[in-house]
Amino acid sequence: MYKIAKHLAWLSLWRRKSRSIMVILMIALSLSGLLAIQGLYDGMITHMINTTIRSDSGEISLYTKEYRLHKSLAYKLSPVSKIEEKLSKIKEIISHSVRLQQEGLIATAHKSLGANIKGISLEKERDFGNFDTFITQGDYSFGKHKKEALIGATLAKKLHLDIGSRVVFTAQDADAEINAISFRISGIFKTGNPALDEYTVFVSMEKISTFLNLKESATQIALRIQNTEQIKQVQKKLQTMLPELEILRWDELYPLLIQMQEMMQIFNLASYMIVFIVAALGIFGVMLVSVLERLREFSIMLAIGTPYKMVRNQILLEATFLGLIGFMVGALLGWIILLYMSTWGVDLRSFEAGLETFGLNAILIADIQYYYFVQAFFAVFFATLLSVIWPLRILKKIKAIQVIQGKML
Amino acid sequence: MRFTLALKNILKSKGRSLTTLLLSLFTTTLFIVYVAFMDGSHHQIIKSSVEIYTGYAHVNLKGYRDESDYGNLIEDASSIDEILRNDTSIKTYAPRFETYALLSGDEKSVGSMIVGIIPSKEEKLSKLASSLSKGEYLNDNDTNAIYIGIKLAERLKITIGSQIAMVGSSIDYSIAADIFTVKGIFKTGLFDFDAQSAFVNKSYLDSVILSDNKATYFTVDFQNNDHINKVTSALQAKLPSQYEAVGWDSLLSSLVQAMLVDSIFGYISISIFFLVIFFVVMIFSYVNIYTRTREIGLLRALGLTSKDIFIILFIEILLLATVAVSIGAIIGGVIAHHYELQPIVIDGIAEMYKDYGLVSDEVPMHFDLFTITWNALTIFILNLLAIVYPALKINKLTATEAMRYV
Amino acid sequence: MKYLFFLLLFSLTLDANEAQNIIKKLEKNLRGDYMYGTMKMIVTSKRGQRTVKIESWSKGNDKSFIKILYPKKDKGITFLKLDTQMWQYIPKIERTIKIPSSMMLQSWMGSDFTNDDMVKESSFEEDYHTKLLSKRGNFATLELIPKEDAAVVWGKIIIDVDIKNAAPLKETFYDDRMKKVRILTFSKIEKHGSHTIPMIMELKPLDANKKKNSTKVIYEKIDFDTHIDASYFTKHALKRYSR
Amino acid sequence: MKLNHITKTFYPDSPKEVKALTDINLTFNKGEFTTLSGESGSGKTTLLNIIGGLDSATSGQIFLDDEEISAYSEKKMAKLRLQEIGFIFQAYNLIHVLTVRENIGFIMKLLKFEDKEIESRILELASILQIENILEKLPGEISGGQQQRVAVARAVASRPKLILADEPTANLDSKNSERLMDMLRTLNEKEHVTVIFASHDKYVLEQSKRIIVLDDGVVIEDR
Repeated sequence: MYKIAKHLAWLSLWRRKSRSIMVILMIALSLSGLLAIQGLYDGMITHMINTTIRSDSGEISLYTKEYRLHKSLAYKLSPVSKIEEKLSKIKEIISHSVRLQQEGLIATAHKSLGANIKGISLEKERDFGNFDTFITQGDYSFGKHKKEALIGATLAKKLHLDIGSRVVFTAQDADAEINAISFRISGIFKTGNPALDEYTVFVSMEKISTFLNLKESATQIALRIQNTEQIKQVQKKLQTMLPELEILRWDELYPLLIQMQEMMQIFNLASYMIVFIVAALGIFGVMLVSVLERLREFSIMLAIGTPYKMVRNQILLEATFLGLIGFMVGALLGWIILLYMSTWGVDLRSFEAGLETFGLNAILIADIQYYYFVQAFFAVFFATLLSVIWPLRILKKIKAIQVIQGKML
Repeated sequence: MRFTLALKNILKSKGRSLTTLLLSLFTTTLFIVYVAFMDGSHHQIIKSSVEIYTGYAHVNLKGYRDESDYGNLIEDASSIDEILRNDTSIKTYAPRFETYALLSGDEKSVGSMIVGIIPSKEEKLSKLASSLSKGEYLNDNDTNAIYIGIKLAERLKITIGSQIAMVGSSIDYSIAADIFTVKGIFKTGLFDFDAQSAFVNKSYLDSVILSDNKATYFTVDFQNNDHINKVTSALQAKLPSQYEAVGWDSLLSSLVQAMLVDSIFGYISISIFFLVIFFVVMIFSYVNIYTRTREIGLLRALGLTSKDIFIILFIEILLLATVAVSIGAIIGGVIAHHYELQPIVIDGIAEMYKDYGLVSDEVPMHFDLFTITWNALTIFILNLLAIVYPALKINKLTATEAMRYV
Repeated sequence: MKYLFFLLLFSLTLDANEAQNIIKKLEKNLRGDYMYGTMKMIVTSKRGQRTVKIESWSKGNDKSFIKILYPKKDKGITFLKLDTQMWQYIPKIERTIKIPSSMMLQSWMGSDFTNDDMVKESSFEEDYHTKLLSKRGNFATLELIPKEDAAVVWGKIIIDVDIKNAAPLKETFYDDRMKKVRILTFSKIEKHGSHTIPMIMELKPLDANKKKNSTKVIYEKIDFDTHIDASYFTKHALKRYSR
Repeated sequence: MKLNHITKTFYPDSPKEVKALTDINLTFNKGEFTTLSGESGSGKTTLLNIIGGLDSATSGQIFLDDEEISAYSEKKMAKLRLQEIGFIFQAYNLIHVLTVRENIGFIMKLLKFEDKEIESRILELASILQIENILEKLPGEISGGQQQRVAVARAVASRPKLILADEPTANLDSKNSERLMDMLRTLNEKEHVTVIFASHDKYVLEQSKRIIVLDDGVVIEDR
C-alpha cells in the first residue's frame, strides 16, 4: 500500500510539473545560498581562530600571573627548561613555542614607532603553527648570523620597509638599561592578527636574550593540543602542576572570537528560520491547492474504500519528494559553490581595510562541514512537514460524500 | 473593460485576493523591518564609536590629518568658534587640544595623549562624562584636575586623589610641566583609548602649554548627522580655505569599511530572502492563475486574446501589489519608526561588542524613507515579475484545453 | 705588474687606515675628557623661530649634564645622561622624571634632534667602517658605512673634514636606500685651549614635511681643559644644580 | 443485503430539519440488477450512499450476508467498501495521474492481487468494455464515455459483491449511455454481480430488472 502511495505521489508530482519545479527550485536555490553563506561565515571565523591559534595563542598559553597587565620583564617565566620539563610529561601537548617579548621603539632614518620585539625559534614556530606560511615577502629566516628579523606587514608599511631594510630597535633590558639593536628585514608576515601585523617584529631567541640580558626566560609559552576535547583537561592538569602561572585557553585570551562565532551561528539560524518559514509558505501554497483541486479525486478514492492512511501518505510523500529533491539539488549546488569557495576563495580585496578590522584576509576561504547538510536537511524537512499540516487537516475534515455531491467545491 | 474585469475578479474571489495581498504585505513588512534592523545596528555601532570620543565631524587645519603636530594647529580658535556658533546646522561643537606628553606617577612614567577639553560642552558631545567609572567628571572651573582612562590609571598605578606629573612641550616647544590631581577615572571599553588618554580642562591646559585661543581641532555635532558628506561640505564652504571639515566616515574609515563588509553579508542574506519570496509569490500566482484555468478558457472561448488575458492578470497583480506593498511599507515604516524611538534592548550586547566600542544594550532600528521606498519598490517589482511566468504558461493552453482542465 | 698590484692593494689599506685615523682624530678633538660650555640653540619651524640657551657639562662620552638657562619659563630644567639612561628635573613640579624608552626618539625641546641624538654615544669610530673618498690638501671626504651590528638607523654618512683642525665641515646622513635624510653643517672653527672646534652647527632635515625646519646650535663658551666635579653626574645634581 | 427501518434526517433537531428517508425496508438478492428511481431530492442518492457505507443512517440497520454493517467503524467500513463494493459516480471519478490500465487495476493492487492476475483481469475487462486501445492513456486524454467505462471496469475488477452506480449516465449522450448499460448488463449476467443504480434515466430504467421508486424519502413502488 505504501508502494502505491509512493507511486501515486510521484506521478502527481510530475503531473503538475511546472509547479513542482518551481517549488524544487525555490528550495534548492535558497538552500544553496544559505549553505554558501554559512560556509563563508564559518570559514571566516575558523580562519580567524586558526590563525590566532597558529600565530599566537596556541590552544593554551602560559604566562606569569602579572605579565598580561604590566607587560614587564619583571614578570617573566623562568627558568624555561624547568617548565618545559613539566610540559613534556603531558602527552596531549604535541608542540610548544617559547617566546620572549618586550615593548620598545622601532626606528628608521625617517620615523620611529612603538612596537613589540619577540624572540622565537623559527623551527619551533614552524612545528607549532606553520608560521612560515604567513610570510608574504622575503624568506622565513633570520639569516646566517641571526641578524635578521621578520616584521608585521602593517608595521612594515607604516615604516616604508622592504626586504633588506635596516631597522633599529630600542628597548629597556631586564636591568632597565636602554639598549639598541639593529636588524635587517628578511621577511614580512601577515597573520590577520592586528597585534602581530601592526606591532610585532620577530627575531631569534638567542639574539633577544642577549639583547635583554636574560637567560632561560620567556614571557609566554604557547601550547598546541592534539584534540579539541582535551584542551580543558590539559588546562586543569597544568593548573595543578604549575599553580603559580596563569594558564589560559585561546578562547579566554581572545573572547571576541568565540563571541563572533556565537553571533554568526545565531545569525545563520535566524536566516535559516526566516528563509524556511517563507519557503514553507511556498510549499504550503502548492500543497494546499494540489489537495483542494483533487478533493474530488481523493473523495472518490476514499469512497471506493481506499484507506485514509494511504491518501495521507500520498500527500505527505508528495511534499516529502518536493522537499527531498529540493534538498538534493540545493545540497549539490551548495556543495559545488562551497567547494569552489573553499578551493579558490572569495576575493574581497576592495574591502581590505574593513576586513582587516575583523582581522581577516581579503580572500575568504569557505568552510565545508558535514553538519551544514544535516542542518539544511532538517530545515527542509520541517518546512515540508509544516506545509502539509493544514492541507491534511482539510482532507481529514472532508466527508467524501459531500465532495462527491459537489457540496464542497 | 479589461480593467473592470480585473477589478471584479479581485473583488469576487476574496479568499484568493486576500492570500496574495497578505503574502505581499507580509514580505514587504518583513523585508523593511529586517533592513531597518540591520541599518539600525550599524548606525548604533557607528554612533557608539563616533560618540565615545571622535565626534561626527572635525574642523582642523589642512595637513593636520597627516601630521598631527604643533605645526598644524588652529591658531585663531575664536574665529572658527564664531563661524561654528553662527551655523544653524550645528547642534553643538567644542574645541579640543590634543597633545602627547609624559605622565608619571610615583613609580612609573607613561607616554600618553593629554586633551584639553571644555568639560560642560564635552558632556554633550561625547561619552566621556557618562563613561565615568570612579571619582568625578571635570567641570569648567577645574584647574589641575585630570580625568584619566582606567587602563592608564592601572599602568601608572594610581587612583583618585593621586598626583601625577605631566611633562610635555608647550606650543613654543618650551617644556611644559605640571602636577595634576586625579579627579576621575573613566572606562569606555575601548582598550587603547582607556590605556592612553587623559583629559584636563582646556582653559587650564592652555595656561600650561600656552595654547590659549588655539586648538588642534573642533569637534562638531550637527542637527542631523545622517548625510554627513553633505553637511560637512556645506560647513567646508563657510570655512576659510586653509581649514577643512572632515566627516566621521573619513575619521573612522576602517570602521566604515567594516560596516560595509557586514552590510554586504547582510545583503547576500537579503538576496536569498528575496529569492525565496520571489518564488513564493510566483508559486502563489501560478496556483492562483491555474485554479482559474477553466474561467480563463471560457474568456478565451468568448474571444479574448492571450494578450487580453495577460493584461487582465497584470492589472490584477498591479492593483493587489500596490495595495499590499503600500500597506506593508506603512506597517514596516511604523515598526521601524517605533523601534527607532524606543530601541529594542538586548541585554549584554554592549558587553559583547565592547571591543568594537558598542556602549549600549539598545539596538534601535533605522527609519529612513529612502530605504523604505526602495525596499517596498523591490518587493513591488518582484510581485510583478513573479506573475510573468505563470501568465505566459497559461496562455500556452488553447481555449478548449483550458476548459477541459481539471 | 705584480708590484703594481701590490702597490694598489697597499694604497687601499693605507686609505682605510688613513680614514680611520682621521675619524679617530676628529672624535678625539670634538670630545675631550671634560667639556663645559654654554650654547644657544635656534629652532626654526613652520611656526617661527625660538631660542633656547643651555649650559652643559660632560665627562667623556657617556656622562653629561645639561641645564636650561633660557627661555625664562624653562630656566632651571636639568637633564642628566648616564650611559644610556636619561633623567629630567623640572623645578616647577619639583620632580625628577626618568625618560622612558618610548619617549627617547621624540624631538628634544622642539629641535630636529631627538632625545636619542642626545643620548647615544654614536661613536663614528666604533659603529662605522670608514673609507676615504677623496683628499685634497687639508680637506678630505669620508664615507661611513655602519657596521653590521651597529644599532644605527643610517645607511651611510658622508663627512667633509678639515684635516688640519680635525674638525668636521659637513655631515650628510642617508637612509638605507641611500636617500639623503639630513645635513649637518659646521662653521666658525676656533681654537679653544687644546681643541679646535666649529662653534656653529646647523641641522637641516630633508624630509618633505620638514622643509621649513632647521636647528642651529651656536657655542658661546667652551672649555675642554677644566676638571668637572663628579657631583654633576649623579641624580642629586638634577635638583642641586637646577638653581 | 437487507435494510431494516432506515431513516435519515439532515440537520436533526434544528429548524432546518429535513427527513430524507423514512423507514426504508428493502432486501436485495445476489445477482439483482436494480434501479432506485424517483424525482430529484426523493432520497435515492442518499439511500445509495447509505447502502455503500459512504453515509450513515440516522436510525435502522443494514445487513450484508447477515452481518450488521451499519454498526461498523469508519475504518472497517472503508475496508468493506474496498473489498465488497464497487462504485461508479456521475463523472470524473478516475485518478487522473494514473493511466487507464493503472486505474482499472488500482483496487486489485490495494487488495494485493497478484500482478499476473491483475493483468489478465484488466485485459479481460478491457475487451468486454472495448477499451483495449486506450489502456496507456491518462483520464484527461479520453472522452467522457470512455472514462465512465474505465470507471465501470475499475468497479468490477476485484469482483465485488455489490456495485453501486450513482447516475452513471448523467453526463453521457444516449449512445454512450446505451453502451454503458449494455456492458453493465453483460457483466451482471456473466459475473453475477449485484448492481444497484440510482437514476431516473429512462434507458437505465428500461434495462433494470427491478425498479424501486422513492418519493420524499418513502418507497412508493417496488416492481
